[in-house]
Amino acid sequence: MDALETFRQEVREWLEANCPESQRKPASREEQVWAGRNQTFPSADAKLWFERMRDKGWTVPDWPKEYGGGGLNDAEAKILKDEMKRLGCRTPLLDIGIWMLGPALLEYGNEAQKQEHIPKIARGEIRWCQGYSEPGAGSDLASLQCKAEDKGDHFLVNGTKIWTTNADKSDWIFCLVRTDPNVKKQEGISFLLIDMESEGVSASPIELISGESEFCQTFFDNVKVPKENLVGELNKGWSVAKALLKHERKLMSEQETPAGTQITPVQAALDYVGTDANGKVANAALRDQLVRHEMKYRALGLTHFRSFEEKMSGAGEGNIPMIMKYVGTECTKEREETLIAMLGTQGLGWEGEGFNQDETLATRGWLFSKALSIAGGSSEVQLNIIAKRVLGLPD
Amino acid sequence: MDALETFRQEVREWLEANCPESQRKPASREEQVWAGRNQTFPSADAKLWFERMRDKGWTVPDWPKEYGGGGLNDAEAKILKDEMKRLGCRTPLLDIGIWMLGPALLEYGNEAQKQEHIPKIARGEIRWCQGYSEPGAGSDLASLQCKAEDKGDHFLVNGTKIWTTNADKSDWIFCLVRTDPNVKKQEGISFLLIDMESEGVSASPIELISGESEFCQTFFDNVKVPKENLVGELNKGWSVAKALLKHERKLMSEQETPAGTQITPVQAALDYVGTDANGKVANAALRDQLVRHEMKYRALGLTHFRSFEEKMSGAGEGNIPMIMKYVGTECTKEREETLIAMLGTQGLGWEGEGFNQDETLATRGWLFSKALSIAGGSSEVQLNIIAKRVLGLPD
Amino acid sequence: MPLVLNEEQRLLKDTAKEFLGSSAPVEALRKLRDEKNEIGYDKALWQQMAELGWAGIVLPEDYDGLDFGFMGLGAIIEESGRTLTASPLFSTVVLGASAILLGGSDEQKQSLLPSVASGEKTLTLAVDEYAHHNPAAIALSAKAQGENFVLTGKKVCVVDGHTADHIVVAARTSGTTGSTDGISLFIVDGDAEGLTRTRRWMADSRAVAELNFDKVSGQLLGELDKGWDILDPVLDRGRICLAAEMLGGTQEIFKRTVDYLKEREQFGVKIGSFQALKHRAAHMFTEIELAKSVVLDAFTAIDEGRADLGQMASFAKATVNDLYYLVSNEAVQMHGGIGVTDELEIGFFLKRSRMAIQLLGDSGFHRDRYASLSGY
Amino acid sequence: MPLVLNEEQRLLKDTAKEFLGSSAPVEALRKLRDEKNEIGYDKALWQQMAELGWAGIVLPEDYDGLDFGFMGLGAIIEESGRTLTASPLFSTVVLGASAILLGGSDEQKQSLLPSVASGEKTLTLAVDEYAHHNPAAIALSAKAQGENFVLTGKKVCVVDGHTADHIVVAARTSGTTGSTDGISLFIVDGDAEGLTRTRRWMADSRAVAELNFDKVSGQLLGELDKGWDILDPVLDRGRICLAAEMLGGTQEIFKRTVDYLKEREQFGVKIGSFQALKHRAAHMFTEIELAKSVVLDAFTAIDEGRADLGQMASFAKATVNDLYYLVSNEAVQMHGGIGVTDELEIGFFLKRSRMAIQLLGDSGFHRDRYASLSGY
Repeated sequence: MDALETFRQEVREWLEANCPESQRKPASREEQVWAGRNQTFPSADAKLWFERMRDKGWTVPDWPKEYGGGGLNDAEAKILKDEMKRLGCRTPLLDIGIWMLGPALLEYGNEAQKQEHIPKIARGEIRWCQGYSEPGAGSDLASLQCKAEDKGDHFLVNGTKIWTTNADKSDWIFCLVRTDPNVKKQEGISFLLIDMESEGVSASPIELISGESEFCQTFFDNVKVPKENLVGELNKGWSVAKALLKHERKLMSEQETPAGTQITPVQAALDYVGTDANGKVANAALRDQLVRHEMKYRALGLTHFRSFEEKMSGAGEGNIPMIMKYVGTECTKEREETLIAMLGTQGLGWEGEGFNQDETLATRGWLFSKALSIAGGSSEVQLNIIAKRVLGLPD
Repeated sequence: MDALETFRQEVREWLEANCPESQRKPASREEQVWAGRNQTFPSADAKLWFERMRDKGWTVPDWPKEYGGGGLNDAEAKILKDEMKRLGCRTPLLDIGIWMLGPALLEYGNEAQKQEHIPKIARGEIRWCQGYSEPGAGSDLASLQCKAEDKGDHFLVNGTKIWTTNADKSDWIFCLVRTDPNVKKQEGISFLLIDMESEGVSASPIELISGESEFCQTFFDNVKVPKENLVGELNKGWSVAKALLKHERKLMSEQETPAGTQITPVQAALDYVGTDANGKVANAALRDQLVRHEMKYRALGLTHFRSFEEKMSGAGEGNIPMIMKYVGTECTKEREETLIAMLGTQGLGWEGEGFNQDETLATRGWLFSKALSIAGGSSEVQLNIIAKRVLGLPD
Repeated sequence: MPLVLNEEQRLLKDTAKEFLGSSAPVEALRKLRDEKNEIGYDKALWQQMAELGWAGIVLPEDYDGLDFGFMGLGAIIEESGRTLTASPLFSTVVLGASAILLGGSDEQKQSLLPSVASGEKTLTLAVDEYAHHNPAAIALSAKAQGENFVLTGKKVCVVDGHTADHIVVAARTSGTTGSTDGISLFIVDGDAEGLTRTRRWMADSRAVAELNFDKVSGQLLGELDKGWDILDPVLDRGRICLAAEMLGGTQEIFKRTVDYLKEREQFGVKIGSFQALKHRAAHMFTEIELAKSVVLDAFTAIDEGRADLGQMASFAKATVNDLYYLVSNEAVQMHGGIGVTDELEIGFFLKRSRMAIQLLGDSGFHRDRYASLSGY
Repeated sequence: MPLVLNEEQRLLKDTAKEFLGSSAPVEALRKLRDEKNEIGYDKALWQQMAELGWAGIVLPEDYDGLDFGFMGLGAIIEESGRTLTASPLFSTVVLGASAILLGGSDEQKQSLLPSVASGEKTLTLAVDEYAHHNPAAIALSAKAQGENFVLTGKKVCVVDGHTADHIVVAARTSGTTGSTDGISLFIVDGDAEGLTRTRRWMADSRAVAELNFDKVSGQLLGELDKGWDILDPVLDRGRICLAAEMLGGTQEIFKRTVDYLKEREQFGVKIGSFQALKHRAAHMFTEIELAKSVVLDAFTAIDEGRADLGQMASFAKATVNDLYYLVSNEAVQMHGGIGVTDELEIGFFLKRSRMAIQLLGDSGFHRDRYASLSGY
């Protein structure tokens, strides 16, 4: 048995022994465990599971051990992921600090910043949010206006950020700010970390078409930010941002049904459309729509896997990561559309009696999914990037 | 009974009395009657029918009587068209002079040009072809290079034209030529009529993917063209061309199955796919493809009709003509694809035994249809035009 | 088959545009939603609509109607699709009154239609029993009891079903679920004993209800077991009118999207200058123009009593279903971030589009039906 | 389920690319077409391919094969799709030899497979009888006569059917047309008495034949009435290999189209700078990447003997059918005028795409099959 197989065996045994039964099925929104100064847990099992994983560094399995990570290499991390999936283990800790800021700090942060922030992220002590987009900017992210003026010992930040996910529940925010308005727009941007408890910071939720309001608009009114919170060089924030965006796109490409409905399109078809004497979904057009989607969805999964294998083996052209934000989010939108089409009018319930939770979650999830191909680099921006970077088409 | 109804009655009676039975079903390619110096007829009936229509001016029903036309107004011309369709009467004479050059000459030609050319078109004495596109120009028509130099009493023409339909069988060609290379590209173009028998003109057929070669490349090598053959003002040929192009697009939007197969997609489905116990086309996906197309095709027909009614009544926004080249050619391509999909492998025969004429015509027609969304302003150019002229989107 | 509106119809359309734009814009629907209005529409507004003659617009003059034809009603409904106006126009005039008119005895017509025309009474039609439209799959049973019938079973997604004064109910009197034979129509009072009506809160904020029948008394409408002959053309009228509403909504969000493309700047230019967006917008425009022709021809099929009414209804509904789906998705995407906020009204259209797609048959249902009616 | 080629497979693919690119480019197919070559492929080329070991690549070593697996064969076939190479590789190795291997007795294998591996003999499989692939709809009958059977009926679109030395024929020995029970497989000699073979000239210039059987003697392959159990996996191998060929063709025309977009100028700029074309090209690229994963997984399903072989075959064929359709149409359109000339090779791919879509099942067939195999 090779080292990886031994590792797999160990992981499997550890998970079997340590993951409480209640943590072995998908978490509804209420059952999720998020980071935070005042962290709360939906259940004792969730707390136990979080603490056990945290103590092994497996909230962030592939981060260095010295900063509270698990120190696993890519292959080991994949094994842990596979084994958790096999057993149905929930993600023990959710935080944008884990998904986005941490990797950026590991690459661009100075030692003091790493020491200060990364272990807290790994241990779920701080909940982070992201301040990139602005009301006027949209896809043209680099045109951002929120400014940070150098005031000697601190920056003075004024402006506003939009689509700051859960800003009203977060402890810190990482932001792109304009530190030089007189140069090419990408060249005057810096990357700042800001404590949301600073004076002058406020966040107000934006209601979405799905009825949710996890996005906020965040305002900065003469906010003083210590100089040590600058990540990377002054006016070089765009490089950090690009690295981070790439990461965000990868995450979004892997995003599952957002609102957590438990019913699949196939199950919905069988239950809500019904089958004919041959066991075929009774409506031929819906059945064809369903199978088209199921193929696309499965192709996407295989392509994720192929990308991993190419990375591991060094084979292939390495283009897959460039397409996955576009393909993944479009496929998720299609999945949600397929699901509500199968559910019929039961997939369009909003609230109140007459609809079970899976049904209303399907409605909400469908509506929420519309944001996926807009946020984090719209599908149009992604296609531009593929045309330019992969196909080499001229500007 | 109003005047139009009386007219309809007369037309109907005349057609019943004068259109030979053999001319009351669609013409195969071999049965078509084309114009030309050395005109030939596939049958005595075809000749009779052509001559009767010619003598009434109904080869060009809405052209002025003084130039050999029928002198009908729009409503009367529509009645004649409807009645011919009702009886299944063939078009008595085919020529690009009728479809394109005639209307342009009526608008832009001087009296001498009208007198010289229009009656000959109406009477089928000259077969025309069109010389617009050039090998390097494509959609960017105005970049044409074929030049006509002013030599005092004549122009000296040098260059080449491509996609000159049936140039090898035509008597005259109308051309766009560059008469001033030193101004904005649209402003140095003139519209010339050239006798194909002039010294220095040659045409060689281009074989298409459909196996046909009705398109030619035409070469001009020091061809002398009399000055009186200039239509419109010198260097103002672009206006004539635009008017003509609009006309060409309208024609292309109305183009029926090009190669003249007699089998419809519905019939093909019934005959080649077969039906189940409920009389439904046996393959659900093919049936769905079929009905989608049939709806699109019918919608197109209704839209043609609506456009006519809007024009007659002065209602509506008059935008329909702007979309019909795009919609019509895309729909025809879809129709051909649908047809061969229904025919299965019998819709992919090329030649030889094993395939009846309808089948091979379907193959050829499918391949030929690919040119429709390229020629006469590609679909991409059409969408640009709609975006700009109809929607008012910025450049 | 006129495919343009005549002068009178155009005037009517202009009036509707003006009235609905000022009296019942999309904000009015937002208000109904935010205050969780149980009725689901504004009764005062409906009175005004009735005073404009809209409640009786297609009814014969004998029943105090204007006998103006469905083409005119369609023009109004198309405008109401632009404003997403909630009113009983569809449930009462298109569905309920059509059923009474096509199937009712003189007495039934006399007793109900004038009060519809005046705006006094509202009606609706109860057909579906599952999450997908399937009018032959009727299980709700009606059994004779003396002069009347008693109905037992369930109906879902009944438009304005919890407020209608009278409900035309499709029930099974013989045969088995799935058969078009053996269906009969009944008129049931909204406040009849044994009838439980529950408003359902849908994503589109419009009122539909679930109705539970426990031995509810109903009055036969039309012939016993032959209800399908009435139901089928009534549903077709409904499908065509719904298609008109959807076409109105589609045009409205398309217009808003094109306006946004002209106004929003990104990367220093108007986003409407990006060719990819231009082509998508231009393509949508062509699809809208095709759909307009189809819907107009479908209305002439009603007004001229054409034999291909069923085909045209399925043609129109399938066409507009797919169109509204496309354009609503593109409208959200092209509006970018603000497109997914509740503040922007595009979301209201997106939600309505999907509900309207489901009501009276999705595209698969109608393509199947169109093909069968066309003999393939 | 490896979704990347291993070192050996990559080498094989490179060899195939080089060999086919120089020995059998698209011009070779044009030549066969223009000279109306009756055979439909170049026999000398096939000998060279056999010498490279391709004829025996998936056969067990016992029969002089290389036992290299379908993943490797797929790599070769994908390359042959880029060059549109005409050869009996598909008919002989993929279809015919698979049938013998999966269904044959030791004697049958011993007598046929080594001569396949050497390139000496060609095989094929005759299944379809109509213009649409439908392997259960077999009417051609086989009746016992002494030791052997006699076959009567017709087969169409038999790949290389007029030249194959032996033909595996699916015939009905019991049951009715449409039933998968009662089908049996037979080996028939190409020159058997009563067999009439007629080459059909198709748009894609590749060789298929119509076979007419008039009491033709055939030798049973596998069990009587249980032929479906062999036929089904043989067809699946065929579908997956055909999908590989189609994927190769798709990538080739996509590459040529992108190259053209970079080189062709219109309105003073490269047409590849037009955003609408960029987005369409980028979208196609993503679809190609997805399809690659599917086809690779389908090959592992063959090589690993996975239970979901049927699903994977339908998944791959349906996916690549739709992809080749899309990309071939776009390739023609984006090449503009020259795209529709016979001079440009794009037309050869367009024609081949449609033929390959029809062979062994169009997308509707395979989506239906995939859904049924998936239980819905």
